Amino acid sequence: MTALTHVLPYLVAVWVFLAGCYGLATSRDLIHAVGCLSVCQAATYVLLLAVGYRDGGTAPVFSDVTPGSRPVVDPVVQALALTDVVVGATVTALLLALVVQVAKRHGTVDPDELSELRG
Amino acid sequence: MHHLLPLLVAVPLLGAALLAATGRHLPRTVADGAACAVSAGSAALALLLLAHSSPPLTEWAGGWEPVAGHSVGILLTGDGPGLGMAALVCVLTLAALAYSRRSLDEPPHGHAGAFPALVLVFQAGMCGFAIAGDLFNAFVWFELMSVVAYALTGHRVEEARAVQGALAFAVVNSLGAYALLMGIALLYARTGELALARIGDALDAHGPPDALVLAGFVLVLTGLLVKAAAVPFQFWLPDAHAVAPTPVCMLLSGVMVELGVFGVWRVYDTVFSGPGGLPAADAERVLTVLGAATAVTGAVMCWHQRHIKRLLAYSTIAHTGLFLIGLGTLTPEGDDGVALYVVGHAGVKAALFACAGILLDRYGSVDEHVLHGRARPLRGVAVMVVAGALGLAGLPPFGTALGKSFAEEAAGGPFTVLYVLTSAVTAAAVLRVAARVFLGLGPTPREAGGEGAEDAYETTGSGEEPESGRRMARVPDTMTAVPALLLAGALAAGAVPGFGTAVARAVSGATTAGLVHTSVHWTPLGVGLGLLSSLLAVALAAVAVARPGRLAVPGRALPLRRLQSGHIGDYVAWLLVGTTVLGVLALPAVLSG
Amino acid sequence: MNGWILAAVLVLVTGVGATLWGVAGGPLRRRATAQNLCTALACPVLLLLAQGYGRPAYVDLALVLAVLGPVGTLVFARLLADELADDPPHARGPTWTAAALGAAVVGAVAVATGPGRALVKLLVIGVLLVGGNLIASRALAGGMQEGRGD
Amino acid sequence: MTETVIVVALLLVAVAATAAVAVRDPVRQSLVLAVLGVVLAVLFTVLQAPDVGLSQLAVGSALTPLLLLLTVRKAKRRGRRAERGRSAGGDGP
Amino acid sequence: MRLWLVAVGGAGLAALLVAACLRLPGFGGDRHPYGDRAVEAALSRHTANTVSSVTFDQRAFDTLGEMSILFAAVLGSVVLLRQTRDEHRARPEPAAVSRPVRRYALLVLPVALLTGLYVIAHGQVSPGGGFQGGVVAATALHLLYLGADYRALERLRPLAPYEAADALAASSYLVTGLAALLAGSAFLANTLLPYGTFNTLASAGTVPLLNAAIGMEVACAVVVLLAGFLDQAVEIVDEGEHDEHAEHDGGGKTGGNAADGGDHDDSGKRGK
Repeated sequence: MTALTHVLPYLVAVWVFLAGCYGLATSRDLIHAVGCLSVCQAATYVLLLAVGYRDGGTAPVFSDVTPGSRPVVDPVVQALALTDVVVGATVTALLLALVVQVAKRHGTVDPDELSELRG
Repeated sequence: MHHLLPLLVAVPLLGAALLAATGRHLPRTVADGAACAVSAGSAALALLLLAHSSPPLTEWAGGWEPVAGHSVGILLTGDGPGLGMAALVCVLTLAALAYSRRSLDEPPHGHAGAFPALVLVFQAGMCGFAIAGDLFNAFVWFELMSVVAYALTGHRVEEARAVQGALAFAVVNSLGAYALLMGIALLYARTGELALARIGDALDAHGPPDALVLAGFVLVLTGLLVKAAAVPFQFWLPDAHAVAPTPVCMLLSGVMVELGVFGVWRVYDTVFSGPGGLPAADAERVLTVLGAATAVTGAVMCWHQRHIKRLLAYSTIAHTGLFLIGLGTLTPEGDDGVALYVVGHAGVKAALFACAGILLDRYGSVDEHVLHGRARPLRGVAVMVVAGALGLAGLPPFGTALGKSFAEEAAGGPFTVLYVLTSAVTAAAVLRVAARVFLGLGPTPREAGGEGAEDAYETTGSGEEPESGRRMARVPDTMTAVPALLLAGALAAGAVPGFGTAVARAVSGATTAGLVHTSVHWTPLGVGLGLLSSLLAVALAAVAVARPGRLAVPGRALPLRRLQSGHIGDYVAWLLVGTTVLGVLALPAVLSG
Repeated sequence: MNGWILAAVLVLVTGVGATLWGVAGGPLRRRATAQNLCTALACPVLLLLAQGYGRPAYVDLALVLAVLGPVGTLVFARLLADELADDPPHARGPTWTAAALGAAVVGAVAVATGPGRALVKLLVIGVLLVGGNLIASRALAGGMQEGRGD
Repeated sequence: MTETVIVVALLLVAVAATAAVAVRDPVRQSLVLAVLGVVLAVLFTVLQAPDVGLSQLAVGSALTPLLLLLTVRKAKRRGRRAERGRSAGGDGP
Repeated sequence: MRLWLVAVGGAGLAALLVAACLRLPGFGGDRHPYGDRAVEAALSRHTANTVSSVTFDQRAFDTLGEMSILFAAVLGSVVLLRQTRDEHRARPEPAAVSRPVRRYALLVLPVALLTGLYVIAHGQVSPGGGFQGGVVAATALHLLYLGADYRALERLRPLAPYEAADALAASSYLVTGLAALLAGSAFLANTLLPYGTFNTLASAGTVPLLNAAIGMEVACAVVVLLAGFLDQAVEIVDEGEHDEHAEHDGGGKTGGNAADGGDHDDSGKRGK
């Protein structure tokens, strides 16, 4: 049990990242591709938070526990991840805005039909 | 003095925020003028800080000075290379803003401040990346400059190609950024630190490199090399640079791509160069192999383009390859040479893009065949394009020539040949364009319309819309003055005695703490090689113009051109392959360790 | 051993796992219903976890989910109204089960908390959770538009 | 017990992410992504990161699906129009 | 060809990452030097929520960057989703939403807004903060679109002030940072205000200020962002699209004359 659980979170992060990459590479729809990109992004959060976890720890928020009474997990990775979640959503929105324009100008959101830029 | 470092970021950001807040009510000239003033102010600040950068400035953001060697704050590093890049960014942004005042279409109603504000945020992001001394902070600014670059690339939303190129750019670079973040997480797991120097120390304390260090190295490098457009991560670059508005192209090709190279240098030098990082031999292998592949690919593709902006984009790829080879020597001479080369290249490439922009605005096309002989009246622009081409070739006394001679001497052996050939081929392509477009030399291409007869794997330049909204009757003075000044700057970088040595001192102040001083000056061999590649470029261009059939064999480069398919899925697949290649190239470090 | 967390695991495995299975395949109506049920079930899970870890501060998560979960479902109901109108989902059984579960969990946690400000917050969550999900599921079933509702 | 709940949440995230990639239709994918967001929030909670979980809930439950669906709606309308134009013109490839 | 590339690249990357995972310190390990230092630093500044302390105090410079990304993404989306020359606006038909849904929306709207504000305000004490609360508050506003119709939302949401407030919130973050610099300390240093009493709203020095600035920025940013998408999806149509547009928008219609062509607004409301 423990041998597996000690690497399982990292493996899940890797799996999610690779799955997102696969979806992105084989996507037939740009909106779907943007969704896959946000899956890749979720993998980075999972990895970051898994790295910061401490056995038996609790959140480093001392509104309802006394400081020092319980071990706490790493707050730094949480800060890194939490800003990135919201920012990631707005970046997704920017990508979707580009997709909207692609749909308008090309009349399709299938990457296979976009063949203007090559060579 | 060191307290002023964060202002490099804060000033342009504040300018952008105020412009965005008031942009709705400002007339366009005021908005543009304000943006130029902010950009000029931060350029002055960057130069001032650069003058005081020896010994390197360090600043802990938020005043979190280290206690017992450890801090919880963010380190900003104001050393020679960092501040030098920041100064380059500021100067080039100023040039781009000055150029865009007359070139861009009237902004949509109510968005007068949006374009200059975005450019200022772009500047802030690039400056922040240049002075970041903290891995996650570097990631944040990296992401900021990427996000702004996507928006700026797709700025001309009426154009089908612009939005497609911007989307490919955005998807590939976002994925690269996530790879970088994964790498940061892995390194944090091992070391528990985020400041670059601390990570390096902690890796050294841990012992010889293992699979974790390798993966961290590969992932971090993937993110940075995507930005630097190294093979096989380069596919997004021509798609994006060919369609972005001209002032944005100047920034993208002039400094943003080079910042990727700078990031590789910074990260390797501070994090992975110790005993716990990657041995020098492996880093050398990774950088030189990728650099050589990039240089060759860029040069070949550059030669086969007829879309002028795309041609320039490929020449940027070729030169990035040369930068990577120079860095791959891991010697102070290589670093100095590349630093100077980057400065010279920024001036030359931005000037060339500006000239291409003039063509687009004046004639509504950037296709070499369509424009054949049509630009005869633009003599001044013709002189600038030829000068820029010779600058790319490395004709002394351009700054590119001085930097190149140093880098190629440091690389030595077969790489010298590669340097000469790559710079000659990219310059020859530009000279060919100049001869055909401005002088009307050579036979008129048969299918001047550019439609129908083109082979399937070609992007013509005839579908572009002038950025000014309509074709200009005459070229405004600012649009010609900007490239002229940029070229003059590139020339001065090589011609002004002492500039090269100053650059070298700034670089060595960061790497060897000023212990090793290399003096950079012209050597007979360097001048000779520079002249050789210029002559080669002229000869190649002459043959290409006189006998178009002889050199432009479309069949031979077709497999390479087919790879550039314009398909986002392909680009992502190549990105995955690229990480694997990086891993394989660096693998011996782990196996031996 | 912590009973609250055990309960959370049970709800997570049976409830959320089932909705995940539901959303991954099948016709659109099944997926939309599963999405609605997922938020309805995750909210009690968060409450149970907050109680299990002994961290009343975690209750804020449940509050936000109780507010925004039904909003998310309304988004789907509104923007997919055309598709869903042809084939409206009816899932009274699971919906009422989820609502009952939510009410039960809120009740249990409320008893454990005792009177005070925290209790008020819990009750607000309970009302929002149960009411929101019933409304959302009704909207999915065609109740979004005037005249078409049941 | 805390370990079990972490493992369960991790597996749910892995399954949800796989489903989000495997579902190719963007409308259905946005439904799966909404569920993925909620499951991720639960995972973040059990990893003792309530701040991140709150972020994820705020973004994943309503905002992202709304953006995705609005994009789909706009793109679909365009696509249908282009299709009609092509069939009406008769000279499509 | 692409599948082969994905297979090769994916396998290589997977092997590399799995090998790396096996060398990572075990999940739940006890060694977090930076984290432990951050907790101490947060307590020394009377900040109960360590994560907020890291976000808005210790690594506030990072947050400046993240905020700028948000700002740039919104500015970029506004530029990308602008109404182009070949498009015009058509007023959507008012949608008739059934009474329970409408009642629910109008009832929950203030509750959700309050929740958002609560989450922002308690950032330095309990889980939450500007990023999370801002999104909740902005989403709450869009209940008007879901529960009533687009016109109702537009009435409550004149876009110009939101765009300006977005930029001003970003400026105020920067100004707070610069004020510390002018006061003789470092940029974004948390030295301007007293640190207050631990675990109360008035604690942690400038953290609540920066938190509020971010909250406002995020809320306005999301509103502006969604406005761009809603405009595109509901209002902006190009020539020849109008007939089809009518049958689609608003989600549901009671029927009747759908294609009400007389309701164009070519000048664009945003211009005024």
